[in-house]
Amino acid sequence: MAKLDLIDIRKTYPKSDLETLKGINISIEPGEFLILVGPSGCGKSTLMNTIAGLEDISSGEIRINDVDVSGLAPKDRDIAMVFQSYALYPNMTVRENMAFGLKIRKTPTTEIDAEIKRVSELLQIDHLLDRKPSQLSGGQQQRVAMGRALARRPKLYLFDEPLSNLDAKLRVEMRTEVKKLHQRLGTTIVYVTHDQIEAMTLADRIAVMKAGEVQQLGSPYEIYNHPTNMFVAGFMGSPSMNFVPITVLENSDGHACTELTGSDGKAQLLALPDKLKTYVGKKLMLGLRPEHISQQLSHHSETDLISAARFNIEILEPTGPETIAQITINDHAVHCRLAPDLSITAGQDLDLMIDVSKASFFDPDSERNILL
Amino acid sequence: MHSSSTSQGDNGLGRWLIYGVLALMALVYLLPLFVMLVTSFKTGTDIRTGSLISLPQEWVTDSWQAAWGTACTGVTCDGIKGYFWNSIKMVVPAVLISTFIGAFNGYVISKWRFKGSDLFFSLMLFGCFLPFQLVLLPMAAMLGKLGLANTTTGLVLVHVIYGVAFTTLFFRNYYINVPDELVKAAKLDGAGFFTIFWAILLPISKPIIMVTIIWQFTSIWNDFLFGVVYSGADSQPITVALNNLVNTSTGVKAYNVDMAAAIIAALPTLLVYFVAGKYFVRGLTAGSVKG
Amino acid sequence: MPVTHTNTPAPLASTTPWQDKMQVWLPKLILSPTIVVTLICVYGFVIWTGLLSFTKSRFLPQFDFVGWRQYERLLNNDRWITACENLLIFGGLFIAICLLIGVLLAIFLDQKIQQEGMIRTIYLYPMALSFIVTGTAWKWILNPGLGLENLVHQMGFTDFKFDWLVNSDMAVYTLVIAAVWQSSGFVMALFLAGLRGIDSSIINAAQIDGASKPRIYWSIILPCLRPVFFSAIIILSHLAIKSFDLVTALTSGGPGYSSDLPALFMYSHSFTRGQMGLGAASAIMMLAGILAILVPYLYSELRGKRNA
Amino acid sequence: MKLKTLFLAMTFAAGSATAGEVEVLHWWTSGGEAKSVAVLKQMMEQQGHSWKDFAVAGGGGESAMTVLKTRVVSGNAPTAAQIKGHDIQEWAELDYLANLDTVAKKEGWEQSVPSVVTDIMKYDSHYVAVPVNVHRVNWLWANPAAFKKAGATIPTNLDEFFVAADKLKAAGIIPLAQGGQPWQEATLFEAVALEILGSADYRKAFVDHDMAVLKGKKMVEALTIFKKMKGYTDQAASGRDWNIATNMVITGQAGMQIMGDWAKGEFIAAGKKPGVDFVCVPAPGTQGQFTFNVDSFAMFKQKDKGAMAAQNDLAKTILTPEFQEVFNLNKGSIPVRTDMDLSKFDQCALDSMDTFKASATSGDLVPSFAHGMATTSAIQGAMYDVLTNYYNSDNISAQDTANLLADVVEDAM
Repeated sequence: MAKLDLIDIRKTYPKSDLETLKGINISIEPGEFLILVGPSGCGKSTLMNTIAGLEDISSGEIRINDVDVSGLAPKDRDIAMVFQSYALYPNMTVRENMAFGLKIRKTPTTEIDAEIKRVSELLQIDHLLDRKPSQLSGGQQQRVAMGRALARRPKLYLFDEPLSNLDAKLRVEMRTEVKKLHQRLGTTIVYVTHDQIEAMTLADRIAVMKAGEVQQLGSPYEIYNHPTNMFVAGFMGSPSMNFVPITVLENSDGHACTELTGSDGKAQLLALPDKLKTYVGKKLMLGLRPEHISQQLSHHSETDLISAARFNIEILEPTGPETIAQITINDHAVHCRLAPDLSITAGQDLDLMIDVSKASFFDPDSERNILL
Repeated sequence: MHSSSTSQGDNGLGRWLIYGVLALMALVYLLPLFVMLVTSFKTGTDIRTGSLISLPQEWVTDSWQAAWGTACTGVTCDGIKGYFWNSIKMVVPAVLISTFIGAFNGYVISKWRFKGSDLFFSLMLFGCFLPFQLVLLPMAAMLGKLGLANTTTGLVLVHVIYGVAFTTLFFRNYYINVPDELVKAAKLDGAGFFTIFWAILLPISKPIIMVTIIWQFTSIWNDFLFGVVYSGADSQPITVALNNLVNTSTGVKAYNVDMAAAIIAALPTLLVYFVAGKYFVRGLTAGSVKG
Repeated sequence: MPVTHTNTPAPLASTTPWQDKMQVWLPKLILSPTIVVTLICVYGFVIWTGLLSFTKSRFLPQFDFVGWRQYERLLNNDRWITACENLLIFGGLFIAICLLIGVLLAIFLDQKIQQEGMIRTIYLYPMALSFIVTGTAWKWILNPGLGLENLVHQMGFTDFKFDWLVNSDMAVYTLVIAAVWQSSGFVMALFLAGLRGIDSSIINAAQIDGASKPRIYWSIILPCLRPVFFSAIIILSHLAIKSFDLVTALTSGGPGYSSDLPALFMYSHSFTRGQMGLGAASAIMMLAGILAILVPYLYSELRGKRNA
Repeated sequence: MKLKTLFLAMTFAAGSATAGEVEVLHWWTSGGEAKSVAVLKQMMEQQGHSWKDFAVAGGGGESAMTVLKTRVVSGNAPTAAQIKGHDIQEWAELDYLANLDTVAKKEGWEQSVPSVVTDIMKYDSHYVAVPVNVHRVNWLWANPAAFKKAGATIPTNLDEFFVAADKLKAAGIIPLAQGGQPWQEATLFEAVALEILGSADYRKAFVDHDMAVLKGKKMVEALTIFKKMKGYTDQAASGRDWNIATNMVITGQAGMQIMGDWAKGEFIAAGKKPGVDFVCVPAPGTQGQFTFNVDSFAMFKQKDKGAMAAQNDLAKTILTPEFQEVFNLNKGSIPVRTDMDLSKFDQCALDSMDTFKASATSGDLVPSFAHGMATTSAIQGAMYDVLTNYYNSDNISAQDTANLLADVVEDAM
């Protein structure tokens, strides 16, 4: 278990004008599970490689337990990594794969055997020890890859999209395994993924990256409910957050409100938090998650910030546990999440409830969340 | 629907056609070897009177014995047996060393790229196209300076130098298809430059090692130019002896001895192809063809 | 509860900075002998030959410079012109026919043929023979008095004529025959390997689309084999340009010098004719030719791949 | 290897100062020739020297020359190498050859070897090479049985040649056996040119390179006849070795061959008797003329004392009457010594020797350009190219060829 501090990490590839990493600052507590997410090319894998020592950094410091390791070779950092492709040594058996790192570190044979026993039992791969990687299924290979990392008991584990080569069902299973493993072992883990469900379910904290910068670092709850900008808001969640351009108005009571126009052209008033009164007359971007627009719920009394409105349901996409419906607000397609047992067909009008209390508001120019 | 109808066609006429063409081509490929073989078992008169592909009137092995042990290749008439051993002494180290260096080079160029390594690789590729006649004299001067002129060591050195371009190409193309993650994982496991090579890459290189060895063995064994120029009087390779034998003839040209000698000279390479030929295609499949 | 580690593995013996530096320098160190040797024994020797081509060297190298004189002589030399034309004919036909035969045989062999291993070996074995052997055998087979022509005559077709070997206009084609025989099996192996590497679902998809077998091969599989074509062309042109042993053994450039090739021209002028300067000039012209043809091809192929 | 040589030299230096190793580069690998070299080897070994054989066959020594050049460049020249004619001068000029004056003086070469030959062996009036034999190139070999069958007589001039050739052809015999290699074609042309041009103009054309003669009328005539002769050869000649062609005459498949006296060895080896089974006459119209081709060994400078001693012994041995006799009997040529007992030699050799001596004074003794006696290898090669192209191609005229011949000779000078 170790503490990892990334201090102003910068990385520029030779022959390139662009900085791939533009000053990353993250502190990871011992035992913490940190997930790096972001679209491809955002620099998350590069950051991972720099932590491992597989790539040099241009400036900054990587500190493990307050020791600067940025000049050290990968082997001296005491880090293990699980790769997307698993990178199992094809010529070695499962046992040899797991023992390789220990052997290089001249661990006594008896200790190696004990360690392999421990890890393989932990991961339930003890019956596979004498097989070659090519004789294993994808899920088994994945376990072996994790076993290889665990066997060395490094200070820090790096997971580079370890589940993305598995099929959907196996991925969910393994996700749970990883979570259980982390809870049992309490290891420090940095985990790269582009799957936001993995990020939400596994992470203690999530770092959302874009173009070489951390957009937001926080707990899954913070990231989901209080995104700092439109990018983070849009990246996390599926279907993603709806963005509706609005103009802030003041109603007769002196409260902030706005008008929503449906596909029929009729405008309906929507109450806004009073914090927005300073924005009266200005244009904003209203961020509403699909679950914040739903059918009329009996147990939800209409409070100040939960308004009812009637919209034409254009498309219905039942997923089983819920039904995603598409409506139009202010000329923008908006998804909302409805109960699956609602009897309704596409083209009908429906009274919906909009929960503005959980909405986010963004400056349309800077795209920043104005309420944070 | 369509697929079933085409595959039915395959099983009928088309299939016969394919087998026919394949068999015909096999005959064409075999014809010269067949001619050489039957000729080597014929007597001199049989060759003059019989036809090219007719079987010997009587099978005689005289010419084989002559080629192996008594034919003249200079002032000595001991056949080509002594040269056979000379060739082996030269080929084995040359093949092993050039393969070994090629493997290391390919490993560096594909997995430890550094500034200029790609450029160097392109420069090296050009070396594959160098006409070897061009290097004869400067190379001779260099070997002379090194004190290796007309020694087996010198000859091995020359073969290694001009073989490494090919072996490097083969290994580089093979290793480039090995995922980089393997190397990364090994680095994190604490393996260094050599450990990664010995423990991870070399054990999975069998197919390409076979391809390289076959290629190098064939081209070095069959080489005449370097062999005649850089060998010493007592270390001439078999191709030189074969050349002397084939160009040596008084009166009636002893075609049967020539053919027997040619087959003897080709035996090791033929053996390599027959025994290891399947690895050749397999090795090519394993990646070396992916430019 | 986190499991507490009772037995921490032995820490890695801490490496000194010297060893770390070695890790950085090792790859370069490993490659450096090859780099040095390549620079000297390929590029150094080419430059040396280049210098030599501007001298009046005759018997052995002498460095009395005469400018472009040797190149002028070369361009006025009928034999050189013939040799270059022959290389175009020989190289072009050799590469084209080898590719054609190689592709066809590979496709045929890829149809789940019984005895594939044996047939493959038969196609491959000529590659194992030296050009001296090939030349000796084919010289005999192609000889009108002894070989094929004689054979057909004996079979009763006395009008049959196959005298390419001794016909000035056709001798260069006999080189093509022998060279194709020797190398096409290897090309077949390359393509067979390429075919084995293609995902069979592509073929299935095309069949479902209703494409006929020849069409599938022509418009789907062959384009997939582009890298194999690349390798094959590189290897074949290397063989064609360096063809020396074969010509020496089969025709010695004859009749006359009608089947001469640049490599043979260069060799005989440098070593037996006492025209070392001229030989060097021809070597440089050969290299220039190789560069002019290969570099654009290499460049376009490799660049195309990088973009893909 | 160097160490070994050094070691050998040291051991021998203690015992006898004269023992050493000779490494001899040659291309005499075929039967009679190889036997002759074996005799030399034996004689050297009797004197306590060791013989290291470096035989490289092929193309009239082309490969051997390549080997020699690379070995010299690498500073590892053989003790002796089979070099002849003009090339001796080239090597000597580059200062690679050893001075043999001491041996020559001691052995009295000046008295026993005619000056035509010794001139070739000397550079700057010092001996650098040792002659082995003298070949007469302008011979016509004929099979009398074939002539009898065709009712033809053996020709003495070109007109008779074509008459006889027509008769042979009519009788279904290939009139002229020819090998299809540039040097063989040049050998044929040389014989024709010698007759048409005469000795003086031959010399002007091929030794002094007189442009007027090279593109003159006579040359065109010689070329025309040369091409006409092709009509009397068989079609499959291309690439054929000379001894295969000789064999065609031996078996009666062909009637005649124009070739140097080394062809005799083939007849003898086949058990044929001169004057009975085959006849040797001068090439048509060249009676009294003698195109010579002298084989020789050039001696390369040696650092090692033992090797130098062995080298001198080798030079001495080559010119001993014993070796001269054995060697020339095998090879078909005549000894270079004019003071020898020729009782063991056949009529062809005796004729040859007589003509040799006579022509030396009459001015009819000319060097063979086809065999590197007359000019540099550069000019010789250039002439080969023109001649072989003319001979094998149907679309170039004799006049153009003569002009071209002059051009390439001038270019290669």
